[in-house]
Amino acid sequence: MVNMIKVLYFASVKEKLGLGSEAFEYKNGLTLSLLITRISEKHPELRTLTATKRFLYAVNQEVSDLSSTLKDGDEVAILPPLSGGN
Amino acid sequence: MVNMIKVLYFASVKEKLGLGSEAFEYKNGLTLSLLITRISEKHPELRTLTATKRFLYAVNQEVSDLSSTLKDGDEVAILPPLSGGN
Amino acid sequence: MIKLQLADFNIEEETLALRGPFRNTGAAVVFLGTARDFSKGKDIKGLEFEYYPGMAEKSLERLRDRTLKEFDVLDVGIIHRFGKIEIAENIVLIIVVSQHRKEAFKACEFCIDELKRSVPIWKKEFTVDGDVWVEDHP
Amino acid sequence: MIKLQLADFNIEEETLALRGPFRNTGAAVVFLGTARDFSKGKDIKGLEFEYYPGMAEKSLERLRDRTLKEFDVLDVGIIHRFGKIEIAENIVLIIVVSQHRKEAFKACEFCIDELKRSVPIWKKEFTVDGDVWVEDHP
Repeated sequence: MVNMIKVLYFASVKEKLGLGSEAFEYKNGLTLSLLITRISEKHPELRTLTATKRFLYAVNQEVSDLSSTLKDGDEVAILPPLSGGN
Repeated sequence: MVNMIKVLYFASVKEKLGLGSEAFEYKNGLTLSLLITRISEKHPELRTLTATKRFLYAVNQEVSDLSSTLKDGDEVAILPPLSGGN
Repeated sequence: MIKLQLADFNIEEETLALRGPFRNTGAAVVFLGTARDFSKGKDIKGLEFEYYPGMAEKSLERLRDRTLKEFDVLDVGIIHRFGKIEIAENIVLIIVVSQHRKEAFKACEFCIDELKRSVPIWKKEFTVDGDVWVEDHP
Repeated sequence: MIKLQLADFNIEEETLALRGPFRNTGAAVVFLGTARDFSKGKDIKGLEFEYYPGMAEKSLERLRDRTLKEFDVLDVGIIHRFGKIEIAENIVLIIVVSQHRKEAFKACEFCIDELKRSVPIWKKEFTVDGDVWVEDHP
């Protein structure tokens, strides 16, 4: 059985990739950390971004640890450093 | 020569005396302290007020020490404890 | 901007007026004081404010000048109403505009604290037990 | 009251709405964040805000709940605009109503500090040198 993870991109990342979201498939247990590695492999330009900035990651709209295990249908978001307010 | 001091009353004092202002005459050097004594003698009910509360005194609209010397035409105000704001 | 007025005020209009000339305003902190129906264990039916004409305006101007000097802010506005005020109505408005918010918060709080301490304005509370001039600092 | 909106807001109306049910409100502290024309040495021509739909609303609700729990205040309202914003326009409004002012000041400052730290909203600055997503905390 193939599982699907939906990944969302925002702000600088979305602009860099020219992409707001995409789906990743996987067959067995996947952690957030492994997913980030796969995303970085697919999009080398993202590796630079995440290496130099304080990024957060959300799973189903909750900020999550890189060790979190993902499940089918999860929504993962790459959150560039926040700058709301004024 | 007779000098005149105008004395202003506000809030609780004005209400207690039923009077917003009055003039005091004097012939020679008068300090704020002596004026307050004269006011208290004329209005015994004011003595109670000033003895129990933190009053301020203004001369020509500036908060002043009791040792200040007054001059002809000065405007003296008895300021009950302030309570502006909300 | 300093006003002692009988009429009510509009926060939006006053804030916009104070910010008007500045394109470098990043923050405005506004303090609004309103008439509560309850104070120190007593039910309040209404309020009345009296001030020392001349000296109150001067005190407010001085407070504004001092706030502008002591804090890194662009402008300060203070409006205080006088006369009878119903429960839930506005009493006092302090607006501080600045480039950065920390200074605006500090300046605004300083301003209302000092206003209560140093500006010759007096409040009377109408209560069920009678009318009382408030003579202690909150 | 939590809003993420494209439209501008009116401080007077929003404050009145938040105070509406309370006759025991003595204080309202309002923080208004506006678009400055200058930031960290750069001239700014305009701004754009993007947010994470769903998560941003949840974060704002959580921030409001937390503020109500940690401070002795009556209500908290937060409005943040998104989309393109011109210089001098409003960006964010935080209103705290309370019985006493000290808590309102503390709660309001906490709220804007936390919003910047924890709510998934991003700002882009349009400058003469190009457009930049702001990725540092002010």
